[in-house]
Amino acid sequence: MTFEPRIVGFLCNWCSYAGADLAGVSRISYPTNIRIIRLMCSGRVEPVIVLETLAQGADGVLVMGCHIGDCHYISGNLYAERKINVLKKLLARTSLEVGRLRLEWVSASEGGRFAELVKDFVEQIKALGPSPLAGDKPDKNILAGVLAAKAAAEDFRLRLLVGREKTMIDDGNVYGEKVSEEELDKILNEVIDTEFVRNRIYLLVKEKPLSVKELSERLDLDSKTVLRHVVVMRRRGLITVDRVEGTSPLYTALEVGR
Amino acid sequence: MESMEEETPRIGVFVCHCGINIGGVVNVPEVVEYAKKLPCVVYAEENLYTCSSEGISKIKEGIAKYNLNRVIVASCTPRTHEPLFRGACEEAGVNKYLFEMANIRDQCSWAHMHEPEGATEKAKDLVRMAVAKSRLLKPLEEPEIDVTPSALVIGGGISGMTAALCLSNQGFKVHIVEKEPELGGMLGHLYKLYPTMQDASESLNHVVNSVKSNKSIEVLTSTVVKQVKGFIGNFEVTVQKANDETANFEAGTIIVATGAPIFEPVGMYGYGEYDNVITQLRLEQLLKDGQLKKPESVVMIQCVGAREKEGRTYCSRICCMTAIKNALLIKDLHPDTDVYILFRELQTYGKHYEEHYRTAQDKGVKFVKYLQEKSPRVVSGKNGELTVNVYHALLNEELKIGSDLVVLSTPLIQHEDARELSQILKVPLGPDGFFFEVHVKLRPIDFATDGIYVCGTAHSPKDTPESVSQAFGVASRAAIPMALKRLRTEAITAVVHENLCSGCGTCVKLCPYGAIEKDEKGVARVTEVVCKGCGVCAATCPERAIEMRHFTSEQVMAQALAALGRTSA
Amino acid sequence: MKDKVGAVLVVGGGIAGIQASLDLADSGFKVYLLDESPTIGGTMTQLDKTFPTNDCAMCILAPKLVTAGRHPNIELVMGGEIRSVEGEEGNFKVKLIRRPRRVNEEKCTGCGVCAQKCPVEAIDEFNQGLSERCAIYVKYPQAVPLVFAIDRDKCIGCGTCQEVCKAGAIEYDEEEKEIVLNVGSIVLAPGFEEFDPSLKSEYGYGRYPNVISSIEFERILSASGPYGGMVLRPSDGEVPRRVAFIQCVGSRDAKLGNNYCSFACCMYAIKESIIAKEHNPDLQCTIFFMDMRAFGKEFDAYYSRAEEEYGVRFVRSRVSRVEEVPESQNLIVRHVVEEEPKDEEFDLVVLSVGMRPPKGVEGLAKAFGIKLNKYNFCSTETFSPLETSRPGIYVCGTFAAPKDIPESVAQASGAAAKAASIIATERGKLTVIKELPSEIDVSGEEPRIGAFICHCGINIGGVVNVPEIVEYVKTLPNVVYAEENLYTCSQDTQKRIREKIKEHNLNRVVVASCTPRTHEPLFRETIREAGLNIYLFEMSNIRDQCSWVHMHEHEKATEKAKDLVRSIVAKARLLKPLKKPMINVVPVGLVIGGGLSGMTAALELAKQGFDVHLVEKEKELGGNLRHIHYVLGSEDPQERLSSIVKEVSENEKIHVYLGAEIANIEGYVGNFKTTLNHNGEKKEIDHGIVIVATGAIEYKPTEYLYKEDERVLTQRELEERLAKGEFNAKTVAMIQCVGSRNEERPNCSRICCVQAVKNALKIKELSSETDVYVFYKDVRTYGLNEDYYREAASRGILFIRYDDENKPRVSRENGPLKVLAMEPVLKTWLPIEPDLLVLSAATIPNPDNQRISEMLKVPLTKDGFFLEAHMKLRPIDFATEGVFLCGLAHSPKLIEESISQACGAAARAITILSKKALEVEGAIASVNEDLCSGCRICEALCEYGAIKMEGKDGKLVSTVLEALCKGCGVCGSSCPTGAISMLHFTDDEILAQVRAALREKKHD
Amino acid sequence: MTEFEPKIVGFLCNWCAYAGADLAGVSRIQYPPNIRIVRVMCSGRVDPVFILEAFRSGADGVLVAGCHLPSDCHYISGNFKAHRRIMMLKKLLLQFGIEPERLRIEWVSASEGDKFATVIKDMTEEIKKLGPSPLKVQVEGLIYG
Repeated sequence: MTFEPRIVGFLCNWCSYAGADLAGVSRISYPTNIRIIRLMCSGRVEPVIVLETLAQGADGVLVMGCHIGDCHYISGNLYAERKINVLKKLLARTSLEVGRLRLEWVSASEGGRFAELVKDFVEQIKALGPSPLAGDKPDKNILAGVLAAKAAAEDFRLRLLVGREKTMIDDGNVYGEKVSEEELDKILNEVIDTEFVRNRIYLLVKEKPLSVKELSERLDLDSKTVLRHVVVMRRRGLITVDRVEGTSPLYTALEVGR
Repeated sequence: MESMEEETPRIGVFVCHCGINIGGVVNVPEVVEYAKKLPCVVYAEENLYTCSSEGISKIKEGIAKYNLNRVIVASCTPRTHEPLFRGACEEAGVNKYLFEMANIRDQCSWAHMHEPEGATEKAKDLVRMAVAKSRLLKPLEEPEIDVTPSALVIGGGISGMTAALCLSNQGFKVHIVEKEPELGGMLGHLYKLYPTMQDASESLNHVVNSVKSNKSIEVLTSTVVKQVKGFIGNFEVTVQKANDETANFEAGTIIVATGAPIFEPVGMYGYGEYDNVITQLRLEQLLKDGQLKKPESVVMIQCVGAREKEGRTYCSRICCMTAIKNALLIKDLHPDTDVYILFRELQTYGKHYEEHYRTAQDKGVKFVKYLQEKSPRVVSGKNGELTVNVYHALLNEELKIGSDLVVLSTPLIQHEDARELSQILKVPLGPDGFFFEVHVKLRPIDFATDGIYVCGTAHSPKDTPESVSQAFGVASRAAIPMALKRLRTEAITAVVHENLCSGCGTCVKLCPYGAIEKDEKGVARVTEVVCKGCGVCAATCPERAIEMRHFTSEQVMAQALAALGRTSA
Repeated sequence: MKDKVGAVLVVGGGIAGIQASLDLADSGFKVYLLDESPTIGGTMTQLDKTFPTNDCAMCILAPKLVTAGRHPNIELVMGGEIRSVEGEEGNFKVKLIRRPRRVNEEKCTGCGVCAQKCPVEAIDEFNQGLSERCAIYVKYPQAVPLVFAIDRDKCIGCGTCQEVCKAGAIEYDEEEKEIVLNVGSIVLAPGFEEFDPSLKSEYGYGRYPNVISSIEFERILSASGPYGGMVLRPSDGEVPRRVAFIQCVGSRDAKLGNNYCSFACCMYAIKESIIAKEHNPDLQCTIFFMDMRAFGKEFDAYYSRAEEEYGVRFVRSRVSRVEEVPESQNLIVRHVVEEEPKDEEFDLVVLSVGMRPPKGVEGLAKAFGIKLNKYNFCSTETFSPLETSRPGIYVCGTFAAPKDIPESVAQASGAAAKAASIIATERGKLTVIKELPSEIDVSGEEPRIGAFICHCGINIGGVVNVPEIVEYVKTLPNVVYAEENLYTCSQDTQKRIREKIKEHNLNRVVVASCTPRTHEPLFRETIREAGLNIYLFEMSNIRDQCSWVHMHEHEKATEKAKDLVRSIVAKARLLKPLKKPMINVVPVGLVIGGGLSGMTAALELAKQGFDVHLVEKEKELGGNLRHIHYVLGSEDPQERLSSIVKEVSENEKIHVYLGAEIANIEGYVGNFKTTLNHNGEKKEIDHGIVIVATGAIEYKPTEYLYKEDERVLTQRELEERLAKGEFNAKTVAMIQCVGSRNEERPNCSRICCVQAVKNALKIKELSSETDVYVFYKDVRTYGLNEDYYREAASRGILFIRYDDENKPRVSRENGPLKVLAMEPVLKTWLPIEPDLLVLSAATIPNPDNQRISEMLKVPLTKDGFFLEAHMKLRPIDFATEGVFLCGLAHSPKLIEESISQACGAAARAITILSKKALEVEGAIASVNEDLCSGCRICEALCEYGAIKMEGKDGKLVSTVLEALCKGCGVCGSSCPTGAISMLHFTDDEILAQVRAALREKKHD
Repeated sequence: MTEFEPKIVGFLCNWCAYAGADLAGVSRIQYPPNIRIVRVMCSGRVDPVFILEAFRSGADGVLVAGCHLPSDCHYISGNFKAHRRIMMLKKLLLQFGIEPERLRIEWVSASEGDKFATVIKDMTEEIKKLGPSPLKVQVEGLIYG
């Protein structure tokens, strides 16, 4: 049996969804693999939902919005772009292929383009093969990564930076200084790195208590860095020392509710 | 949050054949049977055309007969047909936001005409997704608001006054707020208008008098807008007079017509250093007052401080014509005076303008093209006589033009206090500093914020007829909601969970409609009537404290999981 | 001469600066306390415990921080940097700039929401980079002022903190401000900088993660440190088993040019090993040292406890290299034992880093126009240890030379005395006294309680349902008014509280918000301004101890908050107004002892305008100084002595009693009555304070043929001979630690090593061919005196170590003296035949101490020296108010140390003498005489001597000396007949609180 | 069924233990909400009567927390006195039929927020295991009878 990818599409109501309709009206055929979810704006795409969709085994996620400048809500697609950018950065830290997520702009008159993009994306996913998270036996390691990414996408710090990125680049910071894309990108990368690792640590010690050394092996990260994260996480009340075994304190996750 | 008795969802699914449009590809009966097995679905049927009057009555019957509280139609696109089905639900007593649609035609049967099996599977998935969402839907109400039939016009120049007159003629009350002691704006400083060479004061006085004598227009001079609260139909305006006294009034709509001053080119071409280097506006005043002594040689330099590499990169649109007009006026007064116009590109576009240019050439005005990277230099001699050195690209040599009057054509620029006003109104300024419309092509005089409009040179440099046209435009835009008296606004809006909000303000900054503000407790609050329901705030909120009605995270997630054949945790 | 100004600038907000400020402010001067950092507290805040008592540093420091922070006469100038100082003593104009904090100090409530939401993480310097903090931060949770600051280097300017700050305290556009202060004198206490151990590259600091500095280890030990008080190593978070401490890193190091000894490192290394072992008893601690310099009071006892009780291993060896084992990241410590190189493996290496002059010291010296010494510490002289080179500017703490906390504190008080004396005439002119309305009499009134429940922005309100609490409180008995506030501590709420008191005739006020430890004084002030007695206020801590610790349990937290508020309301109903007793002060001092310390203290008191009685049992003034003829340095002690004696004798305010003896002392702070036996007559003196300066004496050895052979002398006798020109010897042997560091007297006499080096150098100066041998256990030429040790060694003076097993043997066979000493390297007995044998005899307590301590009811140490109130932070106070201590009576010390202490004791005394009347705490013990059985249990329990037994109506009853009672309540809870009640914490009040906490129902 | 939620009364000295409890809050260290804190100036102030009254009024546990031995006490030695007293009282409690584990004395310094939280966690756990206090009324007779 050939591999038929399951693709979830998040489409904005005004341009891309209309474009998809137009493809139908024009009887332009494209593969049946996509399942479209209509949103009012591509800016509504919640990173957590995308990551959960991937964690649940979607072979691909396609987000579509209006062309830059065409957004019905003025700037929603610009925010979508930033979110997908962060999602890609997060995915790059998991072992799931970044290529399973794609953002495209389709106008209401681009039925053909829509169909082409779907075709292309289906090909792209077919080339990647089935998601390691699809089916009943998802790859545990990759799943842990994607779940850590999801948890990172729920984190205040990261969301705040993504939410402020555009304002800061457009209007400068509170000191009236210009903030460049590169600078912010650097900060964002740092935050993504730390949040991703910390969430991985959290999920790992949630399963069973682990030492810094064990964590460092699991994460393939030097133990000094792991310890620094552990220190911060302990201070924030995310983890605590479960017991000391030999010379190794074992850490365990604390329940953090909202 | 909505108060609603939690009812168990009872979903009815109506699958449309759309003649053979759907049924010809998708196995509709199979989809119907499939739908019946989905959780909470208590009824499913197929229709030849669900959108026909027969189909509509079937829906209504289904609701009554099976006590449905959710309805799904699987047919074409919600973009065109949702209102119709929503109406049917409403008539049958089901809140219209409890209706959901699965697009199995445009995005399924039509797109996969040669894959009936794949299309049928997809249609089932789409129905399953719709059911997953439908189970979580909540009834919503569309808020309705009254519109105060009065407008605030900020700026008493020709644009503002024109708009005001136009609105008052339609029976609306208008407040004009002008920061200067007199009405008139820039036009009050001009002498003659091109291309008619009509006296500026002549046309202006007429308008000023009409405004002053109009009972439904209240003119507040030496006054500025201090605060604007509220939203379309219900703006609360606070103004401050020169004596610091404040006054409040209500307005249904707001028109920004604050105009634009010219750029003062201090330090350029000896301006500010030599008395006989002046701006076009000053020249215009000298001409108007009859104080221009006969010059021997006048040199006009175009694009001074405009079309720069950085900063004021824009073309000020009116300067070329102004220069030609003033050159002609000088030539008329003193035919033997030499007049040079040093230009980069001559923008004498449109009706009558090119003709003017030709007339000027005929009358001996000399046009010299200069290059931006080799712009002219003004040099002063021992006795104060000026020489303008300009590189002539065609001759490939530097011309030295003796001159006793150098006139600089400078662009219109935004007022210094415009940023403050933009913050008061929560409307944006563009990169050039001018007020920025919501859509350059199709909504050139609207702001994203409903009920606020822009016209005249506040928007960008333009000449009088263009300003007046825009003024008529905004008057007409502003009149619509005021004429309607009541507005229904979006029910699909964002809502903030107060106890999760930390007040970080991210949403406030990113909402292009200014629909989110922080309340006295410092937490975000959505002004529902202003919210357009895009959901960007919800997807961005660092605390995940904002929920989008009708597109809640839970609903969207359920849909996505249903697409994958999984159920939400 | 310009007018004098009654204000003082104190530069440096560490423990020294704080102490100086408190003493000055308490004796009637306006103080500007400046620090570069955004908070006060200095290095001590980073310490975990303190030696030799192992007190928690923060526990003992925090109350001082709070007092300084709230003192009406201390103005904190945070983020200040001095630009220039003009003028002269009595009237300086100090120009400084204040770096922007970007958080409004008035508005910030310290709630910390900003830091929780800040997206930027930065290195936490307070934790020595072992953890992270945000770009908006406070250095540590107990910081004073508790105001956040923005780290502009790290802040990306996203604006989040401003958005989430409900108090509106964030001011991004704050700019550097220039300030000009007009002060009469200046105290410099800028502290020190730790030596940067990466400069000792052979130890691998910075390269090997498991080589850390002692201050980093201090943070690791701290319960509030990065590892939550677990001893872990930074490379992998494992618990180390073997820890090495390497001493003298950056000290006693000629290569680096830091010849001096850093004073505190030996002791802190011992302390850190003890504490580490307390954390983890399996830990093996090894200290690599050159000389163990445990010279302070009770230090040697601590040293031996470390060795014997805790099993800390001490290795006398200089470490040459540290290398990492790459696989394990363990460390090989290469050192030399008996000339043999040895390698030993450790899991963690701690470098005991020395002290350096503070950062930017040259600029500081330039701005103040003062001289620095060759190490860039502040230049001072033996007899003027507190004076800088510019009159009117004084120095204290580690800026003068490396020292430990008690030395700094004593010096700080001393500097305060100096700074005050030149502007004594201006006392009280710039301080503020608040006008208050008279108190409303609420006696006999039914309680009318007003309750104010704080949201604390979202800190409380985000967890606890505050409106629900308010509604609930309204239902409690006697509560007539309740409201919620966004911030109950804000200025406008204070106004509201006052209004509500008037409007509803409230006679009790309850605030449910944060901790009374920081906020009670504010609210007390508020209700007092509205005419209510301050004791009619109570506070419920529903933030620190409720909403913050139950963030995810909204309902339970709300229930708990209700219980807490109900419980405090129950107490509030029983509150009684209390008077703060006022005690008149006799503005006269008594100084016991006319040695250098006593005279110095007396002079300082007199200079500030107080009469002093100076009692000396000998026939002349001068004490031990009479026998000192040289000091290390250029001053002539005898010349100094005569000028001091002259000064004392000529001062009208000083009444000297020579050959006098104290017969009896009665009374208490402010009102002592002392009887003297003077010239066969009894004389009664009334005075407000006592300064004990009874000095100490030289031990008369019984060992080494002393007294048996005239060629055997003590150091003091040698010094006399040298001074008289009677010295004539070709070979001199000196034996150290005679009579000290033995079983009888386990502690070090501190001054003998310096004395030996001094006399040895003098010998070399007089007769360069004379051979001098010094037999020692450890050379303890601490601090800057290390220079002279080095000089002595370079002059060919031989220092030969001995230990207790192989003490030098002295014999006298047929004439010549013979000293046999074990050569530690060669391990052979070395024979020397000296012409003179000089014994460095111990300094032992004055035998009179026992009698005086009984009269004053103050304690002695086991050794017989006086025991101060607190070894670290109250080194010159006694637990008994109004009695102070200085000089050798406290413990052996050098001249400059005695002078500093004497000035300090005077400053402490003046905080009392400068007040006409003392206001004392109202929440104190109170005796119901009818119930008292006279059993004297309370008298024995009270540490402050605040309980006195008195005969009344034929029976013995206890009375509380209000001036002395601190209100701890120990007596009350021990009284078998229940005769003692603790005001403001009465049994009824506490029981009502307990019952109400447990029961919903009203319970009477 | 609702789980047994013990009520614990804590007598904390102002200078160390209370400050440590504050630090737990400042550091946002979470612990169970079962304790109700009564602030006293010194642990030495805690009269045995307070403790017995707390048990009588329905406390399932009583915690006395002060400054570390030997010398952290703000009042020099109040903690020693508290310590002796609590040790005696524990013996007495047994006679009243109260498990001595219901009464605890702990030393918590101003910098031990973490320790404070751990103590509360442990104690709450331990008392949960012990179940509700066996006496709420019968002690009354013993003390006041």
